[in-house]
Amino acid sequence: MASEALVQLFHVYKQYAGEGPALADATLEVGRGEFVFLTGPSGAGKSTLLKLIFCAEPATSGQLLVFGRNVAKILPRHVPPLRRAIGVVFQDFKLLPHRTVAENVAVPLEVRGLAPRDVARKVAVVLRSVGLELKAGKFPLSLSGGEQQRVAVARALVGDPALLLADEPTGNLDPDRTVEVMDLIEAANARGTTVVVATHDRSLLERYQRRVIALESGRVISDGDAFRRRAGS
Amino acid sequence: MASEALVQLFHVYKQYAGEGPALADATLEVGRGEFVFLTGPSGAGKSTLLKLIFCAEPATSGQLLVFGRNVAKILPRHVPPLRRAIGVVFQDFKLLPHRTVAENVAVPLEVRGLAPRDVARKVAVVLRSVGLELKAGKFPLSLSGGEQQRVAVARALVGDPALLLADEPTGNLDPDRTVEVMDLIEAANARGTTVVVATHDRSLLERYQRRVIALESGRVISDGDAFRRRAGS
Amino acid sequence: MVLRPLSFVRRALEAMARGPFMTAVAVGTLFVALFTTGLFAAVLGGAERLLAAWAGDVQISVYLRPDADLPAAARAAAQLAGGREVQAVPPAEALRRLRASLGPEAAVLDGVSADVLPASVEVRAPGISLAQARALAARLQAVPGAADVDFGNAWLERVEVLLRRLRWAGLALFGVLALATAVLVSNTLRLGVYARRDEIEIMKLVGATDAWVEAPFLVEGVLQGLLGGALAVAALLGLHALLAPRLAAAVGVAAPLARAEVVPPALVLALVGGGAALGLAASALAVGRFLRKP
Amino acid sequence: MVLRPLSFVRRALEAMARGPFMTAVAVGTLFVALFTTGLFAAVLGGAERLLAAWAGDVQISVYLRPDADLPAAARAAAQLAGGREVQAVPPAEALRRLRASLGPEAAVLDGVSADVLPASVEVRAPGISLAQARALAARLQAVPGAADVDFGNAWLERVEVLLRRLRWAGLALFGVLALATAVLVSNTLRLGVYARRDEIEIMKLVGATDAWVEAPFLVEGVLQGLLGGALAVAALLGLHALLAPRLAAAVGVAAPLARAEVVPPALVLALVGGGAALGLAASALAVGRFLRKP
Ligand SMILES: Nc1ncnc2c1ncn2[C@@H]1O[C@H](COP(=O)(O)OP(=O)(O)OP(=O)(O)O)[C@@H](O)[C@H]1O
Ligand SMILES: Nc1ncnc2c1ncn2[C@@H]1O[C@H](COP(=O)(O)OP(=O)(O)OP(=O)(O)O)[C@@H](O)[C@H]1O
Ligand SMILES: [Mg+2]
Ligand SMILES: [Mg+2]
Repeated sequence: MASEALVQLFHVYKQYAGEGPALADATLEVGRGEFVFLTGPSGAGKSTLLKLIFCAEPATSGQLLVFGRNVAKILPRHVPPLRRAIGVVFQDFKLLPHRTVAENVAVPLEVRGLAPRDVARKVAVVLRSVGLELKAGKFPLSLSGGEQQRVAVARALVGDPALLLADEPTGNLDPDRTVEVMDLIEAANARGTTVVVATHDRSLLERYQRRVIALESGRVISDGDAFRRRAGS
Repeated sequence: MASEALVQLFHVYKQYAGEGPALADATLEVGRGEFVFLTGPSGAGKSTLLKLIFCAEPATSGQLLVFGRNVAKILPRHVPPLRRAIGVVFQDFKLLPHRTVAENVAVPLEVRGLAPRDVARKVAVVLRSVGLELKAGKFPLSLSGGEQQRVAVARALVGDPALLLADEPTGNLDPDRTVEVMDLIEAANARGTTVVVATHDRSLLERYQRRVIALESGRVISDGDAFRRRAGS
Repeated sequence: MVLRPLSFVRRALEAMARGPFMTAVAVGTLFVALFTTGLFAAVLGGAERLLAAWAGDVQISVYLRPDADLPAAARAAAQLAGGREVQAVPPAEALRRLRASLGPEAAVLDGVSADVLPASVEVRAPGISLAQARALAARLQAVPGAADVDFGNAWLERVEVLLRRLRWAGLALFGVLALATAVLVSNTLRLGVYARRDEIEIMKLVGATDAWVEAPFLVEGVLQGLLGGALAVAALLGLHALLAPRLAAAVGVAAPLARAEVVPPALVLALVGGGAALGLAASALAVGRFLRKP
Repeated sequence: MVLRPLSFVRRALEAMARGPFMTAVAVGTLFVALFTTGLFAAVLGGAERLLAAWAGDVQISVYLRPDADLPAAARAAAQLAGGREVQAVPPAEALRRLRASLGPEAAVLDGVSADVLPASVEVRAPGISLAQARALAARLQAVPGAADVDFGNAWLERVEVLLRRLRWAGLALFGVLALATAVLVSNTLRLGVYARRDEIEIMKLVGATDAWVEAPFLVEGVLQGLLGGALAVAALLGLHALLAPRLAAAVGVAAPLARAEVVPPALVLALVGGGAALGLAASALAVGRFLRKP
């Protein structure tokens, strides 16, 4: 499916001030249209890798190309357009507490300057797809944990991004909801979105036989076309 | 193991303003020393039930006894002593962002007026038990999601509470860490702490054969001594 | 990306409605600060005019040459003084007054004939400023037969010096107050932005440009400034309506207390415009602080 | 539960260290507000004393009876006036001065003999207050042969009225300023607490009592108030040290500009104590708002 590379890392290191390396000598490639799982124990560097990709953190050294652009040397004014092409499900959701669910989901569209009518239509569609059409007018803090997580997923998907980075997008969801959300992400992938999902959930890796990149202590310890390799551990 | 009831609900309803009931006609009992799982789909009312128990929300109707005290009619000044006997792992962690990990974990002890020396000792022990001894001086926002979750678990356990309410305490943990944390909670239970764990993770229910209370749309739909009942669904 | 200026105003209004507490605090702070500054300016100006008016309860004496025609001079003076109270003072009256003013030394005048004193015309001009008094005195030089024009100069000069010093002290204090106002208001708006730094961060993470994030804050700052300034003006006008009649009665002069004098359009403009500028500058500084972070 | 008062101070200091931005804004706001208020008070007091001193560049004339002994009276006056400049004015000198002062009307004095004027003793008392001038004049009644004691009363009375009015205007403005200061400072501290409302909520959720949550905020408010007040006092003293010499030179009187007069201990206490009280009250109000929520 993939030929052109959308994300390329060459010997990327990331060291937070006063810490050991969170990412060490990471080299990998994600092709356009791919669906990749990122796994590894707590603190392995999964979120850090995703943060580097959407320029929330700078790499300490190494080369990191996103959409063919070297983001190690990216100018501040080139960051917003890049981020607008990426949908992110944050591990801690990062919802705006004083905006309704619908307003939260609308932000990526408003940022792009879409007309209010189009925004409303798209938001309604995506909220229905995550089963939150009845919560559109509620505030995030009055939602259950799983509902908040689905709002985060909806916000990431609403703009039909070229690249979707989902950090533990089902950690607060029951098995049925998990399958629903993962099916949504698969559907986006089928429409052409490149997907990277960071997760601990082995059942996901087993159910969706996709390429799995495993990190440990910041290093890529395996990169296989499916879950086979880890099944033994 | 259990005889005396620590938590008793009789026909408890909880309705948030402008919503359908989050909890409807809930009647159940948790005995002293018990270990109970609370499960159910996203939005079923698990977190709401826990919030009622530690008086973060008032019940709309019904009777709710905690430690034999009717918390439906509790005076504001009786709430803090009650909460000090309860350890809570919040679904969204609720860590203080401007305090270090050690300071966060110390709060429940400081609130009790423990001497600084005792506080430091207990904090060090519990942080070691969740594998975060090296992160004691870090701030929560510079931790990975799983590390934050373990800080939340450490804070709940540090005071050796009579009752532990853990809301999805392993949602951000890899399988190995999950087992470690659950073993900690089991150990606390063995020392006499009554435990209620809300979770979606079926593998937990299977691994730890304990009483499982299942909620759906705010109603208790099953209450069994182990996971048997749900295994078929 | 399409920039929609109107959407910024909409977003600013939404933000204000969303955070009524912060909005109230910001507008309240702007109001209090601008009101105090405006009150200070109004009182300063008013006091100066009042003092001038009161000190300038001016009596101008036009001393005539011995050969002058007193009634004719009085008529000319009345014309030149434009309807003010004019009194002809013949030598006998002048002597009487001099005697009264000398007090214990009046004995020197015993046996003095009134004829040695010049006749004069006195013009009373209550409530005019020093400058006006001077101008009027200059005009009165044209009275036929006028030898010398005198307006209670020693006293007036002294008052003038006093007023000048007061004005400087007042202006210096006003400067400090205006500066303090600016600092306090910008501190408050800065805290308001600070409380919303998470929001700023999240919007940037989903692809917002700095300008897109910043614009509503600036609009908000301007709106809050306008609102605070308008409230300050309203309060000043209210206070004026309440106090001016009593004050005028107590002081005995009304003209310098007229609304257009105490709260002149320039002050209204300064308060509303200054409020808006302050709100804008403070917001820009505050948001900049959080935007320019990595 | 053991309450540890010292732990509250420790926690307050920790909180201030943890949020240096908020602390800086709070202390800065208190400083600016208290400094402005204090400056206003100091200038008000200083201006009043200066004006009084300057207006009171008093010259007291003791008119003697015709039979009095001028040199003896002068000696007595010098003693009563306690070392002030005393000048004996014989009738001839008095006539010369009167002539000079009459200006265009001096003609009335032509041919008048000096003997009709009383001799007098003049006491110059630069820089004394009106009250002091009055007291001195009363004492000088005791000069042997004194008929009448006169101190430039007309002018002084007028100045006295002026000063009284200025004082009222100044006090009214000062009241508004102090109130505004209190409002602005409490707004700022309130926003500071607002930014930490999550912290308050979390601490209550893990079992903290209201008092336990509140105490460090109160301590913090007091500490910030003390700090802001101390800084304001320091700034006032610095400004005084800088300006007083120049001002004294410009105005010609130094005594009313002495440090203990301009920044008296009462003002220092009012600023530091007022800052602390303000910090305490504002914090208590602000925390109460968030604690009393369900
Ligand atoms: N503060 C609130 N105000 C209004 N509605 C609320 C509030 N908290 C929860 N709800 C609603 O009550 C219902 C139950 O929420 P609750 O958080 O108890 O679910 P949950 O079982 O914990 O779900 P999850 O597994 O997703 O965390 C949900 O529909 C939620 O939207
Ligand atoms: N902002 C930061 N400052 C300092 N250290 C950080 C920061 N963010 C992450 N770290 C550290 O870097 C390491 C990797 O963190 P990361 O969040 O990438 O882990 P993760 O794989 O996402 O873990 P989890 O599964 O628990 O979310 C951790 O040890 C963490 O403490
Ligand atoms: Mg992570
Ligand atoms: Mg929940």
